[in-house]
Amino acid sequence: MVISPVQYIAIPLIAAFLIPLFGKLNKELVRIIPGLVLLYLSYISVVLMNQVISQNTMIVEIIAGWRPPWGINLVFSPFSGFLASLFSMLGFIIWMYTYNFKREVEDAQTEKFYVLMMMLITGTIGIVLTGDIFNMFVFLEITAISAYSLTAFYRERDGAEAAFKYLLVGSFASFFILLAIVLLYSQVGTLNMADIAQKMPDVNPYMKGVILMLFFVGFGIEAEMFPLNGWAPDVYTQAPGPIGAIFAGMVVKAGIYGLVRVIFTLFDVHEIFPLLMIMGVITMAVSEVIALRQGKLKRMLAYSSIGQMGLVLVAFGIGTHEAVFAAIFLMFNHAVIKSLLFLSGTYLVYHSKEKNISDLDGIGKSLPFTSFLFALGSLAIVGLPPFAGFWSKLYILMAAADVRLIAVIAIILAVSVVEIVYYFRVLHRIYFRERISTIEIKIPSFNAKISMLILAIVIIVIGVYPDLISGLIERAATDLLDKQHYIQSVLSVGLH
Amino acid sequence: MYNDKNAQTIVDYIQNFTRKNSLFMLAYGTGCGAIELPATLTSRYDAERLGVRGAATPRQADLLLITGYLSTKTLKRVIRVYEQMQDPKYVIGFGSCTINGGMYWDSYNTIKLLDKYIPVDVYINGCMPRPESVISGFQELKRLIAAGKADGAKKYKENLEWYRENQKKVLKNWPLVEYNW
Amino acid sequence: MNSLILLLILMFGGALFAFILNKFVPALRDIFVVLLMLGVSYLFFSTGISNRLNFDVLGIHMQWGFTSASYLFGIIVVVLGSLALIYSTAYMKGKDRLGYFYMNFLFSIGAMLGILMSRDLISLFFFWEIMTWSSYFIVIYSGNDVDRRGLKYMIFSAIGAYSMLMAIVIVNSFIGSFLLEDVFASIFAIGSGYQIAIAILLMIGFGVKSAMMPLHVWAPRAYSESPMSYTAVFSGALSKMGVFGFALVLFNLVSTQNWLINEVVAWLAAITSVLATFYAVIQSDAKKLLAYSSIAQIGYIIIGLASNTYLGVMAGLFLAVLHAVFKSTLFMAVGAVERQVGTTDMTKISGLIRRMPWTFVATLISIIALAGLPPLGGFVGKWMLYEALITSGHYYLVIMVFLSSTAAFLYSYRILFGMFLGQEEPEFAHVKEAPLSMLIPMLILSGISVLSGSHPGFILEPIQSAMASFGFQSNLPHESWWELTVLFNTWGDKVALVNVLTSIVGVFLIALAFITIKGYKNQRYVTTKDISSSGEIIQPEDNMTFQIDFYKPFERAIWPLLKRKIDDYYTDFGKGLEALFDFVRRFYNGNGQFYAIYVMAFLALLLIAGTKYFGF
Amino acid sequence: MNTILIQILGALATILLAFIVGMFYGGAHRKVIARIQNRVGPPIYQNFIDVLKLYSKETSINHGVMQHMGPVFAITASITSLMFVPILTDGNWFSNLNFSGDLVFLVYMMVFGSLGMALGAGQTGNPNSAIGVTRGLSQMVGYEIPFVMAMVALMTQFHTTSITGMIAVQQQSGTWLMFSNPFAFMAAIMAMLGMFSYAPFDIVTAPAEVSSGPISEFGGKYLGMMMTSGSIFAFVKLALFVDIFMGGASNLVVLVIKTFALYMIPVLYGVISPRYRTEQAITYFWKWPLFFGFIAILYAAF
Repeated sequence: MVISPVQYIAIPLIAAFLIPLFGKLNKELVRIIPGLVLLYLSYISVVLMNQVISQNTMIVEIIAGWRPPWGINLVFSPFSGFLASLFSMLGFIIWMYTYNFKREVEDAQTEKFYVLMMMLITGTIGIVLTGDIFNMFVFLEITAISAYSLTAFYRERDGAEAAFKYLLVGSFASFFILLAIVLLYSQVGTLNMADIAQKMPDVNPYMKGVILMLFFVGFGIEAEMFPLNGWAPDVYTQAPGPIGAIFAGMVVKAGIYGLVRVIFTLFDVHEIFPLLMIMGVITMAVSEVIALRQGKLKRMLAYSSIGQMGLVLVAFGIGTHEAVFAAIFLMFNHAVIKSLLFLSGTYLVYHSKEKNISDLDGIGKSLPFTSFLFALGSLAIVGLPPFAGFWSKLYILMAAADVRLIAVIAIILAVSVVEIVYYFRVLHRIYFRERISTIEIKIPSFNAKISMLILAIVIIVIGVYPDLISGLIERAATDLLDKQHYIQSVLSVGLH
Repeated sequence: MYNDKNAQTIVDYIQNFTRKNSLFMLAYGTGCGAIELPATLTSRYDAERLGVRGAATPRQADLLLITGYLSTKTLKRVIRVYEQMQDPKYVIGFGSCTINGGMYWDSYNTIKLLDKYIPVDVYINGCMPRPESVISGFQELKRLIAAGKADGAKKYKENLEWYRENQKKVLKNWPLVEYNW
Repeated sequence: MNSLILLLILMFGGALFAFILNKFVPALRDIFVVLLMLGVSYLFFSTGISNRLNFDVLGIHMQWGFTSASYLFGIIVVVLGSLALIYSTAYMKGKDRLGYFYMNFLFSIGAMLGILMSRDLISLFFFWEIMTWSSYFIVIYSGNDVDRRGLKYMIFSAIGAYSMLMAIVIVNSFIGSFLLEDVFASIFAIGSGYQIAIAILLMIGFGVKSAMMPLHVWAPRAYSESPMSYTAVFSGALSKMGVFGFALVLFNLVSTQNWLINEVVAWLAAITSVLATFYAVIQSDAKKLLAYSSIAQIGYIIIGLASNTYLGVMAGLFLAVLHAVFKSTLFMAVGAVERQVGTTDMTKISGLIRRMPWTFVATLISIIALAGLPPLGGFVGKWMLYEALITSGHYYLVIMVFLSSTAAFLYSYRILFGMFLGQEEPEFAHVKEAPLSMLIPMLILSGISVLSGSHPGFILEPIQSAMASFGFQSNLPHESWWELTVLFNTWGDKVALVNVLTSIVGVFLIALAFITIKGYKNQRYVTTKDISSSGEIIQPEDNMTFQIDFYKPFERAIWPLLKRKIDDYYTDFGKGLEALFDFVRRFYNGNGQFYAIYVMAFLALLLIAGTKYFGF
Repeated sequence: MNTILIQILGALATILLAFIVGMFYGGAHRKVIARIQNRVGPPIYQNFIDVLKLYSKETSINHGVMQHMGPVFAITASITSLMFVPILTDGNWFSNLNFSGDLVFLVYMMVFGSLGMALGAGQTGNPNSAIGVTRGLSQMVGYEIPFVMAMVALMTQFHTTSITGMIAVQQQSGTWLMFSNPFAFMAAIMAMLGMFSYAPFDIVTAPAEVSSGPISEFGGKYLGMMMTSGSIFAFVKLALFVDIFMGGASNLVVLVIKTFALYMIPVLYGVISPRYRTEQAITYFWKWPLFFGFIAILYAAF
């Protein structure tokens, strides 16, 4: 079988639809097939990334014989490919975690869960890989719909409410993006992103501004930008634990990908960068500050996640090569670390109804392994060496310093202090309080332990030897910033 | 001369000279007699010219001056203080009360004769003795010291059992630790 | 393999291995950590200062290697680390979570070595943070976080570290390199505003670790609540990292014309030392007393460094070494008392001198060194400090130092009296001397204190080469530093230490012999219950020791200074912030409609503002 | 060998001189107080008798080795300080070790004895001793500061920290330092009141309050040694002040005159004063003396 980017979309989608059928054959297959699919995706990620990096090209996959700019195409560039690889590998790890997750209570719903999860992953991968703006909207909708359903997965009142909020705000996002696409199409007459980018200078500046703002708000909602992120904390809290990890690790990243792809490649207007940065700073400051006052673990993680996204936006908003590098590095780090936090945090509050942080008192003795990994994740996310988070934060600061944004540096660091405060408060509770809560604890299953351990090892290895991955990220950053190369690569496929 | 036990060597002579001319006095002011001491020590009679000065604690004192009657309650403190003083040490009984109980002759809880409990080198009688008498008592003590005869402490050590017996007769529940000298 | 990497791998790998070993074979843990540390010490001493290691991470050029300055601090770290670990094997016996403890212990020592071998700012910061969190984990080791001391430590460390990081990235943005030599070489080329900002930010970072006013509020609790075997390292070596950083900043990043920074730092340090001394005086817990005392002592060190004279810097570094020696001895001694008696509250214990004589000897020697009395090493440091300040015209500064060190006599006496002197109580009759593995480190360190008093040359020699690497050239006679026993100031005044020692020891021995032989037969020992008490008869159960409100009159004299603690300001500030945060939190009111309105409003705002400000 | 012997003999002579002078001054102190109180007072040699008697006491009681060593610390400090203070300016008499120490060293050496003594007092377990020690140390913080300020002022004014240097300065200029920097002299003199611990600063050994404080458990030879040490120490302090402020002394007669004149200041100030409370004593030193010290440094520096 020839490996091509189209398999990223096709295989999981097919698998998603076949899962119920296999479920008829054997219950266990329902659980196993997603894993196999994601493993295969990880495999092709490695192959394709290797190809892309070693040959210094990007793979443009034409679907159904329509060449760009007319047909739908998939672009496996260093940046999108990097994210796609990240998503598929992270997806595999999360699948490993979910394999036995809530098996005893949720058996009947397993099929639904995996179908939705596969769709969610497909959607996110689709967003980053597609080279067609309308297609991106479609994948965004796939992602959104499965995300709504997964939010309400437990069929509880709170879950339904969270899903409703998400739906409410998410439909705004869909609407704005669709409107923007329509307006864009009316101006340039094409939906291929490379083509749009090429024709963008011809667009009426006023129209350009309006479209950009619509995209900005639409993707901003998905990217959890302040003040559009009201849905996020509820969703993170109510969705099943591993789904929270997927949200933090993939869905948001896909939203950010959309935002930066639109801003950097399609429009390439530098006037928007300060706005991006300011919104990033506000997002970061507000959400970290709120995270400090949270009493519930998952809400705290959710706000922390939003804060990190704010930091990513700041880095993109600085806009230099170094900053973009830092932003992508942070996206990677955050995906890994926040997944670890969600995965381990889920077990820490497994049976807790309220998921209060105070339920964690003294749990370090009962759940030493999980607590240790949570602690490790906490140290990493606040950017303490020798963990992965340090390097990305350092690079963002360096990038900010290079353009003399001293105030931004100060705010980032002040917010980091806040971050330290609330993470260490949790750690302190985990390790140095007497356990008074009577809530039953849940020992993680073996596969869950392995999946968390993999994430932890990644964090430490990247932290001690960041050069392992910096080459990839460097290429991704170059790719994002080099608009002409993107246009040429995509359109040249069309010309042949 | 060489075999005379009472003869003093030159060292003894110097020692006794210093001892008699430097009396650090711990005045145990139990009764009304304490009022005479300020007069003795201050401008009018000025005992300091004789080398007598007050000492604050028994460790520093050479001379214990007991100025009046001793009840059973104060007796144990006096004994305690006396035993804490370091050799050589002298005791002056001041006023009639220390000699025969004085006006407390019939009292049920005062002791009559101080000498039964601790060795007294010099008594100053009178009720009250005037500062002049006190000074003459000091002089008498100095004379005894010079002659090497103020050996109350030695007597106490030698006859400890007898003193203890007397003390314990009065002091029913014996509060003192046995002294380790 | 390069021995620098080997050093770090041994420390960090050993730390992890100690943790794992504790899970499976707890019996071997103690031996392992001590042997590991001794091995690392050996490796450290065999690693010269010429060894350099260059490599790139993420496109950032880094360099490792010791300079003679960091080597000096490295000696403190490994020697104290080894001794504290030996001490620790007995001190921590029977406590739980020892794997955790030793792992973090070794982590922090490894991180300190890492800091010292860093020749670039990124690895400096990297190891700095490792040191911070590993020490944090030990600070909260003992359990419940009373008044959130651990968190306070972490917050202050984070503030310090991040201001450091800010300075680092700003420096890099100007110079384009993190290497210390590049930074030192071209720092003066950048604008003086940025230059001062960088210096201040870095000094905030180092000031937190060295517990300088007003960044010291974490220190008393953190020092006093971590296990004493670690506090010995914490106060002795870890706080010296701050001093090391100060030295880097003051000598290499602040131009000599910029006397104002030196002056401000020196005055801050002086105020620190005076106030901390006063606080130490009114403490009744031995550990807290020592904690405040540490803060005060580091104040002297920084004054010395900031005086920017040859003698002053030498005094600062000498005091840094010596403070590591005597303060860790004191913490160890207090730890020994804590272990043998169960408390360090001086209002509860007294009269241990005959129960724990060797601990007393170690404490006494260290206290004499601390108080700066001749003929021990503390005097040498103090003398050099005073003379440096006087000869360089810091007239009022020297008064502050004098005030602080005179008031230091008060707490010096307090700690000796509180624990070892006073009434010998029957309830402490069973107390035994600390085990040998706790005594030996204390006595070794006391020996150094003694030796440094008459022959400070053996410490001054490495200090001198350290100062050469800081760019100070000697203007003092230095042919035979090992035998250096005469101290000079720049006016030519001197103290001949051997004469001092001879005089003191000679007179002391003669007088002691005289007083012992004179009347030897009639010399009596009596118990402390047999004291002159105006005739009152003290029963064995009566405790007559005067311990509570020990320095009340002094407290009354200085009460205006003690009225309000700096800590209170921080607490108020923190409360205000939390209230503000709560206010911000109302933005997310949980109502989906509001969120939808936010989205619309935001879009509207963007569309309106976009035309105006973003040029569409 | 010969020089060492001479050195030791010289030291012994100095000690003897200091002891005799100090003892007589102690007697004079008592005599002066007596005369002012309209008494005859003890003979001027009374202190010799007292010390001899104390040494001839038969038993001596201690509570442990630190108490035993307490007076030894005290006398070590006195004698070592004595060794480093120039007694006479002319000739080589009594020069001992005075070229190997300076003022800063002396300031510390003078504290050594009280701290050692405090340790001895501490071991007795007598609460009065501990109270006395805390009073003494607190008071020391009070008077050391103005004293040190005066010293720093002089050091900065004449660019020397050694006492011999100060004497040389005075011999060169022909004026005493008490006139060269009167503010320093004022501060130092007021600090000296505290150093001598006579009334109103006799809070340490206040017999009526804490039954003679630190020394309340010391008797016999211990007390004798402490009195010896005290006499020597008084002489050291006076000689130091004479050296610094009054141009030193060229021969013994001048020395006695100058020291006696200086000695009368605390004595006379004491006899007319009641006793301060500890915090009053501290704040006393931190008012005018501190002010004078401050001015003295300004005066010296500019």
